[in-house]
Amino acid sequence: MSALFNFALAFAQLCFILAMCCAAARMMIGPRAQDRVLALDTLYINGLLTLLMLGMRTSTTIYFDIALLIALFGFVGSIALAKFLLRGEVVEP
Amino acid sequence: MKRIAWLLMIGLTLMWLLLTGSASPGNVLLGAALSVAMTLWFSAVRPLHPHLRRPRAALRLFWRVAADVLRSNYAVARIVLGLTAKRNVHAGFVDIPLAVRDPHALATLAAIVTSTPGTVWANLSPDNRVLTLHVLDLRDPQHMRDTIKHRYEDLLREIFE
Amino acid sequence: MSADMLPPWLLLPVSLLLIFGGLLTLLGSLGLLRMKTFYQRMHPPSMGNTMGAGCVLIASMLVSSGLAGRPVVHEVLIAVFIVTTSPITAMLLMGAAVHREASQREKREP
Amino acid sequence: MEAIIALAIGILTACGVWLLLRPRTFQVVIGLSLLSYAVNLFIFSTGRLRVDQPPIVGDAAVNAAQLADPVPQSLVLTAIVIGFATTALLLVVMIAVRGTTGTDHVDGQENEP
Amino acid sequence: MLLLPFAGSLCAAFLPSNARNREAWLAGAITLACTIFIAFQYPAVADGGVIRATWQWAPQLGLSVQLRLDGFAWLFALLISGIGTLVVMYARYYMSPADPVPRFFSFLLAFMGAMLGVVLSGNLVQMIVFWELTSFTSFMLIAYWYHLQVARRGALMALAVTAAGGLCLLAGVLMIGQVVGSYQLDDVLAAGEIIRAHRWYPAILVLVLLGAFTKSAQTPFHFWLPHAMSAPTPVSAYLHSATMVKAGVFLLARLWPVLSGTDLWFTLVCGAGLITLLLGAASALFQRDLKGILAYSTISHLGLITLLLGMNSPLALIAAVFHMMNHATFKATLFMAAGVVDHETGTRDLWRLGGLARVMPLTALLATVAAAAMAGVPLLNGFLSKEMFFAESIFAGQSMLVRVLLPTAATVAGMLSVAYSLRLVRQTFFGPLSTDLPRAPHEPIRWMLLPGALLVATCLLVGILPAVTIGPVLQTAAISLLHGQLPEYSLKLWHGFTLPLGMSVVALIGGALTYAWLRKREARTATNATRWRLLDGRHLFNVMMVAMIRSADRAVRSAYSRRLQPQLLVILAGTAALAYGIATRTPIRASSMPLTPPSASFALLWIVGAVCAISAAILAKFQRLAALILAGGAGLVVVLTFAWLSAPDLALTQLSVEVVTLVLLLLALRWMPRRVANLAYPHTPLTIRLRRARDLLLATVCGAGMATLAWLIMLRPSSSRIAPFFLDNALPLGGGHNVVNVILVDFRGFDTLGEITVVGVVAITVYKLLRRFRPAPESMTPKQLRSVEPVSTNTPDLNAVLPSGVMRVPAVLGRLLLPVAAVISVFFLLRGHNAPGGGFVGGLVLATAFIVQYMVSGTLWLESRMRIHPQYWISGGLLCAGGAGIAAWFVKRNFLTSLEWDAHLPMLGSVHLSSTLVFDLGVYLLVVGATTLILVALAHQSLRGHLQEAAS
Amino acid sequence: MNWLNHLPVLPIAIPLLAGALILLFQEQRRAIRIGIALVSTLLQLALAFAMLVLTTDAAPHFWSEGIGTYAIGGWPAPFGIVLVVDRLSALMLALNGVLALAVVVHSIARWDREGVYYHPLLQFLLLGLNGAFLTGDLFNLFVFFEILLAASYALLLHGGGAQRTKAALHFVIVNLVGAFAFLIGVAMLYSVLGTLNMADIAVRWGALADADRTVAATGAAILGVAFLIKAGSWPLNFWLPGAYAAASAPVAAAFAIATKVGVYAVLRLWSVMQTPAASFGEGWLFLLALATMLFGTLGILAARQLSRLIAFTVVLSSGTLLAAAGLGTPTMIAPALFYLVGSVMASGAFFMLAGMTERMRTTPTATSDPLQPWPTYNAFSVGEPPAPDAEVGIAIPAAMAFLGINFICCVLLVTGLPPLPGFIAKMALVAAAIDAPASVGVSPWRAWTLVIVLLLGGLVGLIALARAGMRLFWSVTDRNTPRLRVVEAAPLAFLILASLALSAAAGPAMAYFQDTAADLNSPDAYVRAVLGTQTQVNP
Repeated sequence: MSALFNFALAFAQLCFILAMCCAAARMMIGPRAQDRVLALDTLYINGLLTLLMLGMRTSTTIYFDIALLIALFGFVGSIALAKFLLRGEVVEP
Repeated sequence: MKRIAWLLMIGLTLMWLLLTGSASPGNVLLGAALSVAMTLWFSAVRPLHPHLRRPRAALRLFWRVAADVLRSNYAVARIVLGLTAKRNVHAGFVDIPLAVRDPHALATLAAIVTSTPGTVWANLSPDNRVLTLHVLDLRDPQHMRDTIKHRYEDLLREIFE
Repeated sequence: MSADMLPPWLLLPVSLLLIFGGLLTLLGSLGLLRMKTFYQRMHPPSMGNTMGAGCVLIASMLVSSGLAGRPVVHEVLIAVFIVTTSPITAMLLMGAAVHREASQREKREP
Repeated sequence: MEAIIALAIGILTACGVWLLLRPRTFQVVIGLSLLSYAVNLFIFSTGRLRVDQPPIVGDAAVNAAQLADPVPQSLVLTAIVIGFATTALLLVVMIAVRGTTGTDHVDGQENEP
Repeated sequence: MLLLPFAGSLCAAFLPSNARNREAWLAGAITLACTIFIAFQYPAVADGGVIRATWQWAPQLGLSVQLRLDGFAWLFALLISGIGTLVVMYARYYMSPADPVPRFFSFLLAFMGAMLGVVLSGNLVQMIVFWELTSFTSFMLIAYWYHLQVARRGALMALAVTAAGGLCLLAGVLMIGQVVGSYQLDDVLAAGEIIRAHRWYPAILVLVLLGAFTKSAQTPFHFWLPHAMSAPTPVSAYLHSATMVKAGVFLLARLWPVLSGTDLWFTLVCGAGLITLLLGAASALFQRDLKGILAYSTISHLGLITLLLGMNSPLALIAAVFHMMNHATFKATLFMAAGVVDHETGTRDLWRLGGLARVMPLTALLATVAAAAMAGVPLLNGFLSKEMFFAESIFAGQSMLVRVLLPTAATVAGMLSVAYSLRLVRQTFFGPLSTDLPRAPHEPIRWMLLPGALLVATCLLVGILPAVTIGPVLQTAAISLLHGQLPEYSLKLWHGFTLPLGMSVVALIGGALTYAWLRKREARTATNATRWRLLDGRHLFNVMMVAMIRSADRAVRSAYSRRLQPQLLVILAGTAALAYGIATRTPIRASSMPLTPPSASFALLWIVGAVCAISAAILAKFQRLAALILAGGAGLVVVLTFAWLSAPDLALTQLSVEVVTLVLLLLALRWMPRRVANLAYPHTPLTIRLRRARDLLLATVCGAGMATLAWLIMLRPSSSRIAPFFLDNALPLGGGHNVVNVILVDFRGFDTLGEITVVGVVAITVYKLLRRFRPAPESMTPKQLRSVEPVSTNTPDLNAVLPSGVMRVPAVLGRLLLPVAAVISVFFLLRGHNAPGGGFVGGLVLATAFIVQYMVSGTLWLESRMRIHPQYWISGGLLCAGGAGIAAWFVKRNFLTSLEWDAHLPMLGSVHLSSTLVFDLGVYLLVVGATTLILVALAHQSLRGHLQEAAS
Repeated sequence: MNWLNHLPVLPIAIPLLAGALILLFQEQRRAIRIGIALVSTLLQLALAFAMLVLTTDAAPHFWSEGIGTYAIGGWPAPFGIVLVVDRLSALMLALNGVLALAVVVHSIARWDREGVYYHPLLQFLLLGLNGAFLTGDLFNLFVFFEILLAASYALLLHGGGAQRTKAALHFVIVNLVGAFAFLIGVAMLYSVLGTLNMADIAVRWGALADADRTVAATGAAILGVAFLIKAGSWPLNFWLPGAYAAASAPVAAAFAIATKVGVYAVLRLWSVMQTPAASFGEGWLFLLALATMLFGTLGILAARQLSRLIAFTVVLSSGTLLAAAGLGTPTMIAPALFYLVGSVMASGAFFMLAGMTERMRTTPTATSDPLQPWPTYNAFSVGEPPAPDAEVGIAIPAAMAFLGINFICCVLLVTGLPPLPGFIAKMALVAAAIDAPASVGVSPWRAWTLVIVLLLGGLVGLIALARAGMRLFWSVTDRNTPRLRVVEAAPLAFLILASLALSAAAGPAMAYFQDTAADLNSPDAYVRAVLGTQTQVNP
């Protein structure tokens, strides 16, 4: 059973990383800025999940905090970019 | 005189307890103190507070949304995998007249819409009367409107207004 | 102790959840890669955001609860945060997309 | 693992150096941040690589040899922070130069061929 | 005694510039005092005695200040101070009221002091010190009338030449010091043989001679002297008669016992002297300028002295000394007379002057006598020394050639000197009275003539009764120079009909004839003069100067670039080459160490990273935003790597830094010019392609190098010596589970203190810089704002609870984030010691939350409701962290020692407090403050743009 | 408590706290800010001299062999960070203190009102310098380098203007690259030596296997590059003339010692590595140094603007020092140190002088135009500094005479003409170089080239400076006598007098320097003092 668990861990991790690859590819080809922003957002979420995988593998909670931080602030970059695209400046008067 | 945001305080204290993962009295006290301090400190920049009328309705809404999320995930997965090749998928915008006004209700609606794959919040008219969604698989707009209005909006108004 | 000496009745659902979540997330990103227009691309990743993340979080919750021997639910926070923050991104992105499409269009035929 | 990290360092360095030699300030900034990634990884790698053994000691006495070397980690932390600060400074100087000279060339004037 | 002149010069410098009399009296008093003082030292030195006064200076360097007064020095000192007195007296009346006298007298005194220092110093290095001082002060004196360009040129020339000589001399002296082992004059004088035997002797000799020749204007270094004539006449009278130019020959005479006596010496010194003698005399003959004649005659006389010194015979030495004195006396007189003429008539042009004897007889008389002395007319001192010179020239040489050459040359020189003396006197004072003079000449006041008169009197005295007047003095000098063994010589007017007498007669007559013959072709002398001018080095010098500067400029431009890219190229390439060169000196064997098993996922992860990095590098030029996003992706991959390789703290920190940096870059990007694909070059020219290829090559090399280094390092087992200590003691001694954090706040907390200082400094720098920031006009409002969508370019209303438009709903969610993030940041801060986190991460979290608020609700709205005072946060953070360090002092612990308190609170259990927590709190505060300051200062720029728009 | 125990850390703690305190006060409250800055600087000077005395074995029971150590946080030597005060450190500290006092006082006249946060930044600069001189830990040295760099970026930008900004951009970028080199070098050293403490490095360096030694040597070389960039050695110093010429007068004066930090680091490293061949000596350092000297000389000759010229003299002095170090003979070190002290004070004074003579031009240099206050003021509640007023304060009499005399002194100092210490130093250098082939067995041609370049540099410098001086003081074009206030004139005189005092006290000074050189040549005492101190590890 633990074999299944380990397989599941490895598999999920691989999935997430592959997902990151897709996102990176999208990020590279674009074609437009908003695509890249979206890809970055996705990249962050996948990174979060990868971290959770690591955490489960080592059965420690230390990676939880990193995941938490990504969940909390992974979007900041995205919205900053989006706002830049939308308004031309990140912070308006 | 602005009301104190009890909801926020409680939420923060809960969060603190979850984070630290211990419920010792000292910890509780510390968490509560922190929450109060932060709430008061930032009360100026959060001028309006939500107030839940019907918590039970909120619970109902939650289950409803969960179900929809499951369903739409399945649908979108099919689309991505191209299992719907026989039927051509056409995405499109749909305008939905809104009755709900409370900003938090709107925010919740936004969260719901966003977290159900297949629908994205595109635009809200400046007078918050018309909501524009982008739907991945738009079969008939009217059905979409009804879903939003009856499945979510009524409950939201029930909860927040 | 490490995670794989948890009782099987716990490990089985965990594994299934993991595999399922992994697949969903991968699908989502694939969709991001395969869809034609930007608006279509907006949708698939949210699968990862919701179900994928949800599954993995539940799994992780189970594991850590099993390890700790008591319910550990702080992964809920992550879910809450994701749900709270992703709308902002989505709205702004859509807004930006609409706006830029418009400006590009008017640039194309003034 | 070691090989991957080494390659990663190499690639990051190469990209950073290439951008560093470009004439536009923004390119230089991006290059410097890539280069700082490379350098951080390099410092980190001098502590050798350990998987899943973070230097967090439990109450029980641990075999120190198994845990990752904490010293490079603390060095990298300091390096990250300082790098962050200097990048911020560089950015601001960059836009100041852009504002005063009207160009984003690193020399403050276009002296291309 | 030596200090007196310097002190005088100092207080002279600060007298008001119109106080001529006071200045003059001061200077006169000082100089006179010196003279008398020196004069009274005579008995002590009369019979070879030496007065020494020594202070230790830097014994390790063999430096000591020693005043050493022997006969020769005494003689010179007397000369210097005596003539100094006269010159001061003369200058008092010469200088016009307009001139700023203080500078003049102060430098004059300083110069005199330096000169005295040269002659009195008993330590060669000390002598050089004063030597250079004379160069410098004379520079100031010559350039006294600095509004004249001529004066500046001449001064610079003099300075350059003499200073160069001085440096050569320095090198020579230092070599002597190496050879002898001491710089003390006595020791050096004692060590003559050693030096002459040493293999460095030629080098030493050449260097010393260079020094001496430049100073006393020997060919080919003579050219500076005539151009120094643009100085006020008293200066010329002083510098070129008694002092400055004599320093060189003084040095030669000083070191005569040490260096002389070899063929090399003979050839060099005699050669130089001979050439100078003839050349100077000849060109003196063709000068139009009164002072020009004197200058060249000085040169030629100096050549004569050098020539005498060059003949390796004691008698010649004595003759040289004798002639030094004589020359000093009559040349000073002549200069003064010239000065008088210049002063009274306003011109020094020989062709315009004439017949002044009628209007100023006394001056004429003095000048005539002095000139006669210069020409070597009997009954005058010049005659005696010249006789001795002739005599020596006969007996000096060994080889036949020299035997013939020297006397004839001497005679010719004599003739020439007679000729130009005649010319000088005749054309100035006799003949028809010239009419077209700028000023109506008349006899100057007596006081102006008195100095000259005194000197002429000395000439006569010495000339008529040498034995009684000059004899003993000369003897003293000679004794001190030759260490006693004195050759018998006689100072008599009449030696009987000897060859020297004949030579003088020939010289006299020949000179007269030459002059007469010259008169006839006066007209054509101009052309001749031009021919002579070729030998004058001024032109040469200027050309050299210009060429030097030009070439320097070119060299610098080639060895240096104001542009950045070459610099970076050099640095990187140099580093790479250096590392390669050293690393490949000995092959590094890859030691076999168990490697970490690779993982496919990790490889894939880094494929992502590589893709991001490379495409960022490619896109960074035209698609900045894309490059930014891609770099962010690479950053995320780095974060994951850290996490993967068990460095959670790094991952956390890197992550939060990533986010903040991204926002920063965006804020800055708004001010950058839009870049569109390059229009200037439809196809990139070859040069650029080559440059790109070069850069690519370098980049690849650097990357490969870094990769190899990392690989090699990771292949060898870890040899860390301090890590185990940290791992073992973090919990027992540091009181924390998270070793990294314990290192950061406790073991190596000092680093962290410094690091946060850097952050704070940078933050206030950013603010300081942006205060003066003026954005480029075209980027004042971004194009999106100018475009279709109605957005709030005008200031938003501050009472609205929610922003209007797109930001309405996001604002609701975003504001919810602030308190949450605040609590989380405190969480990170508090638990940092035991698990990943810490003050830095916490601070960044809070700062990010702040900036999110700025994003969702706008600057004005936010700041109208909530004030953040970042600089107080910064300062508070520093004080907090520093205070946590200092607190340890009060319990007698070292700086930054961690202190713990365990408090037991009722019903709360024990509370564990530690000073490291306070320290971390400081970090937290500072990071919050600094980051917010940076971000907000940037964010305010756009606000500023709006304000300026509103203003305009 | 016994403050003497904490002596080594005070030069770091004081400016830190002072800077932080000054930040608390508004710009308008100049009196307090200046007061704090002055007090802190004076304290640092006093402490530095106290240490100078202590390092001469004045209190052997207190500091054995005149080397004081201080374990930060009470952690023993190889593990924690240790501050070490040996003769070299104390010397540099004292020099820094003297210069700093002059700079602070000088800038009170007008410069500190050209922009905000002048005094705190200056304090932080001092903090960085003191720390760099004191620390005995390689990575800690990096941190202090960064502090002083960050502060110097800020100060370089002080006063604003396009010129400064452009110079600052290059300055920042180049130094960032230098910082990376530093980090890489440190990391490599750590990877094979497993320690960061310099004394420990000195110990373990000998016990390295060949392969490891190669890695370490490479690391050391890369580290050396970082130091050389800081020290302004050709060809790594293209940024230097621009930056120093652009900086405002007191800042440039303060920078005069900043380059010497690089030299200090090179010396320190050379001392602890103890095998010059491994890290520096193998010729390239000497050749680079010669190139630097030549470059500086040519630059002096070619420079058209006084401040630029002085910047090149800084290059020249750095080159001279490096050459002295690179010749690899202990006998050169003491004169080099003498030269260092002299040249730092000289260039400091010279920069100030240049700043004052700037104002002789009828058109004063445009410093910066006042901007309209913008919201950040009230947002951050930072007061607008009062506009610089040129006419307050007591003007000194005979300004021109004063400037002239000081100019002469500076020229004498820089070009190494008597009687100022420049001459003694140069003479000592030349003597040592002449002596070197015989005594230490350096290849003669090296020694002689050094001699020639030294003398040549002096001569050329003299000529160029004389020309500059003529252009400056004697060009009869329109020129107005500047009103010099005592506060800005006094520091200049102070520096000049200090250097005069140095040359007067050449004997004892030289003795001290020779001891310093001996210490550097055999770091045993250093190692013993650092690793021997078993400070109690607090429970």
